[in-house]
Amino acid sequence: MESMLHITTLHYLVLGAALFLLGVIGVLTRRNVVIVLMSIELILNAVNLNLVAFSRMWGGLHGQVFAIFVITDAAAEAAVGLGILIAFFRNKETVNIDEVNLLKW
Amino acid sequence: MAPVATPFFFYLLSGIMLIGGVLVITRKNPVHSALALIVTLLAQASIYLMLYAPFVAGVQIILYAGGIMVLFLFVIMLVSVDRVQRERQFNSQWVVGIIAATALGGLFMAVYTKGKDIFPEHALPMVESDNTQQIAMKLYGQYMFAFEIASLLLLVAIIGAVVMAKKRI
Amino acid sequence: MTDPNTLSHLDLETPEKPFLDANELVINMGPQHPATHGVLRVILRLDGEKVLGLECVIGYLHRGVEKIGENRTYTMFNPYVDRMDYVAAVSNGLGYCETVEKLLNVEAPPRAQYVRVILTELNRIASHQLWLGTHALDIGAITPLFYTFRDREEILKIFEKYCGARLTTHAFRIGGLQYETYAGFEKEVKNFLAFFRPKIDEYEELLTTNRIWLERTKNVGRISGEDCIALGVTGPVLRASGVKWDVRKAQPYANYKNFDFDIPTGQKGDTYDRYLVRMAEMRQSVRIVEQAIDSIPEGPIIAKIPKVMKPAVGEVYHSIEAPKGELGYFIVSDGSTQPYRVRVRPPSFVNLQALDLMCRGQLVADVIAVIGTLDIVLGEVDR
Amino acid sequence: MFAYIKSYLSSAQTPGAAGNMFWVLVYILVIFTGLAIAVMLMTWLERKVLAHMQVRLGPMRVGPHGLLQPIADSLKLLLKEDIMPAEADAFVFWIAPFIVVLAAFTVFVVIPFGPTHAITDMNIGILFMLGVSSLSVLGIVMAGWASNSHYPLIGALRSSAQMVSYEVAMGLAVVSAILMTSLNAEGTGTLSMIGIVQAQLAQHEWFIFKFFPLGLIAFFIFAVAMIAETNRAPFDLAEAESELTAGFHTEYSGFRWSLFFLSEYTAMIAVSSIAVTLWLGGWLRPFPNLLSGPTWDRAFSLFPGIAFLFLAAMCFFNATRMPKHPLFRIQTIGLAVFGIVLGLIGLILFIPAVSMRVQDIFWFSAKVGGFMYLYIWYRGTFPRYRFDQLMQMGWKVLLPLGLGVLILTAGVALLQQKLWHP
Repeated sequence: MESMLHITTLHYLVLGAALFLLGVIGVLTRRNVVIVLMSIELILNAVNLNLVAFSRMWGGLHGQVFAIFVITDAAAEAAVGLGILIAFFRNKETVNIDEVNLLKW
Repeated sequence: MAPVATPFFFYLLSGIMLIGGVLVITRKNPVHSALALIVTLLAQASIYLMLYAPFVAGVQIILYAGGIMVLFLFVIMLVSVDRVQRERQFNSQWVVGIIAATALGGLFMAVYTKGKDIFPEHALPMVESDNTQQIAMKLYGQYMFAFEIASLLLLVAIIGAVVMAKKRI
Repeated sequence: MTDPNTLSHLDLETPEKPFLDANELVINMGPQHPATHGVLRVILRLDGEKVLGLECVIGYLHRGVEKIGENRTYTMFNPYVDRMDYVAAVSNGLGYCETVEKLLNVEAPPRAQYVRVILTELNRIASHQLWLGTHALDIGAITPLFYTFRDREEILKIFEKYCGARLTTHAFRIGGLQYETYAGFEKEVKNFLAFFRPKIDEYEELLTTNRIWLERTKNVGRISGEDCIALGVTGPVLRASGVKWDVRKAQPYANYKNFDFDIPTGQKGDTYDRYLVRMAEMRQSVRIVEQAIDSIPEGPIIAKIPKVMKPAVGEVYHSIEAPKGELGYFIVSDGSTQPYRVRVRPPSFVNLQALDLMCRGQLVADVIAVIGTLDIVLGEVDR
Repeated sequence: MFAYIKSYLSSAQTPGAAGNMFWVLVYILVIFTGLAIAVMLMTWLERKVLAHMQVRLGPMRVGPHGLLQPIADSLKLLLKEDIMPAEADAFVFWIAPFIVVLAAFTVFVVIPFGPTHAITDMNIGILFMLGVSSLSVLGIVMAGWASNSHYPLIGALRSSAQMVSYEVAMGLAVVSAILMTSLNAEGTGTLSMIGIVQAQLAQHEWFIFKFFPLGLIAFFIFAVAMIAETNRAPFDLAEAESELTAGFHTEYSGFRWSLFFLSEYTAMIAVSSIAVTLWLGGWLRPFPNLLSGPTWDRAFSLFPGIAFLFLAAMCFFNATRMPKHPLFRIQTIGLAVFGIVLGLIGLILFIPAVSMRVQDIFWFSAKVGGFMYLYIWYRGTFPRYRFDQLMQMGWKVLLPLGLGVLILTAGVALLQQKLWHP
């Protein structure tokens, strides 16, 4: 009980891990590309949470700076991903990711 | 001012985040997923505030909730969702996916139970007030190169997105 | 997908593969919509905000005016024509009366002609004022509407004093006028002219050099003179495209040949040019009324016409320059008291055909601007 | 308990920063009630001012000069049937107006009406404001999508694109103002709203006049972007009534529609407050440095009282001009009573202890009120921009201009530090 009430870095890490797992499950199981992309955002956020928690733990700001870089990366990823999605939708009239199989050998 | 009732808010916010995360990956309708994701992101911004990272929290709200999620919603509206909603929601390898994720979860559990002693009990003190200045100093000093690379990445992403999404260039 | 730029200028067919492209959005604008000036229904096919094509669905205000004409005597049909273009009822009446006079081979006495010209030109001003207010309102400038309606009121007051009605005036009778002008008519019209001349400048101050107005109207809804002629578009729309055609000059009716006025024209045929042309037309109308009001001759106001009109067998077409374009009446007489066939050539109906051509490749907001600039009245389109 | 309540009164901090939760609640209550009243007043003022610009009278029936019209309007809206389209996504349709309202109201947590008159002072104040106000676009997009109808969808697409694009230019303008806060001995700027105003006081200059014309241009960029952010004329494409009937809230009615309405006006007040805080010296009275000293302080603290007395005089004047018909007797008396109330408030404001404490709020509100008047004025005079022109203006004019101003401001600030104050 004591460990439950005293929030340590580990708590944040467990939360991050849980979020990460949710993201992974989403990426691996869903068909809808939009939701897959959102799951990737979940994963990135889990990473961010860890980075910020570590930054708090060590009292430095490197983790926060990296979190900002990750957010930048997420923005780029979302832009390109959604661009691809639109191009894909225009060609195949679907947003299901398992129908993207033209390159599958 | 020191945070009050930290455990209560931590469990509240993490509960919101996890419920939001579950909703993101289970909803049929992408708009509902996006709504759940927004809730998750906002809760996470609050957790950043609890971790003395106000600047990251602000960036999280502006960029994620105000920018990226709007982009998501925008695209969801452009691609019609009616048909997709009536179809199968999970792909054929969902069993494998769940197993892989469970394995990963087991790995995390193992790591955290084994290595939880290396984390110090008490976080180091941090000055809240000049967080923004310090981040700026880091960003434009030590991480200047990475910052430039990130801006280049964004430029490439802009061009890429335009090339992808435009019908005729 | 059909590229709007490669369409030949009269390729007005709906492109093939109508609603299959997933990026197309079909929007039904109207018949209940704030900017369609009545009950016009426009089916828009959009790519995002760009208009790929549109189709007008008309007939929501159809009252069978032409068919009614076949079942009424010549005199009885006169009030019905006012209900077509209810914004310019006097012009409609003038066109009908002159057509029947042509059929009967009579001519209205000079005094009647002068009063007719004065009232018609005042009505042209009123119609353009209403157009300006609603057009500006569509583009988002909400203030000019109230200015134009304030000033239009003065014209309507003159109408009301003259014939007792403000909108559907039934001002003229076959052969001349029913009523003598009221005492002080000249003075009131002169007062109005003095009052109104600075008002045109006021409207222009609000809009002509307004940056946003320029951006919203320049190069929007362009149509060339050839296309106008091919589609039969007349009136200010035609003149703004650079064709100097005005029935008042080309085939003078009433006594317009006695008056000195210019035909304002534009060059580019865009919405801004049409705006300028209509503003200039208001000034020209003021000029005509000024000349006419000073020289109303004395004399009878109605020609000698039989009580029961039985025109000789035959047919006649007569057209006048209504505020919206060439308004023509084609009447076939079988020698009885009722016309055998009445056909109206309403300018709004013909001008509306150009909507598709003018809107292709433009944006949704431009459709609103173009509908406004065509100055259609649905009562006249549907009759 | 009483001591706890009383302990704050002498503090020189905002209640949030002092950690006094009782006063935080009081402030929240006061600010949000004040906002509701301000929005009601604004609707009345907008209709009246617009009417007088358009040669008509505006509301005249409900109360003297239509003063009670907003109450009648809101009553009507609350009693109206709440219609939801059959094919609408019920949950999203339900929650969208609340998101918009929340976003609009939450912003007021950090807006400083005076050095201590704010709910709290955050060290990321301006970032928080921009972030939270950008959330309202989510509500708009959801409202448009959930209505399951074409016009709202187009309206939502338009407004989301518009708000996201103008946020960029807005952010650049804000950054150039924040740069100016760092022109002190330590070279440390601040993102705190109170800190920004205090920097203007310390630098003896409103930021709008700083590095003339750089501050003015940044202010101009912000002033344009904020109209686009709040979807007001001439950038009201999202709700262009002549094109999209009513844009994203076409399908909304009754109470939910009134939430959109409320949030629109609240957002207008919020962005005007940002502009006032960043460039126009926030709560500072005019010439705090040039005309300083206790005499001038005293003189300027008379202004709130004079303003209220002027309003009272207007009421009395109009009460005498009311028609003498018995039907208008109640209205005349009502107007006179209203004038008496205003006059009493004015007289109270002449008490030095009171006026010294509230004159910050008065100056802040007066500046925001100026912006509100501008909003109405724009609506009365400008036609509406087209969507592509709007985007062009945002990306091709305001964005480069903002970047240029930012770089120039930074350059001038550096030069100033290196050359003039080495």
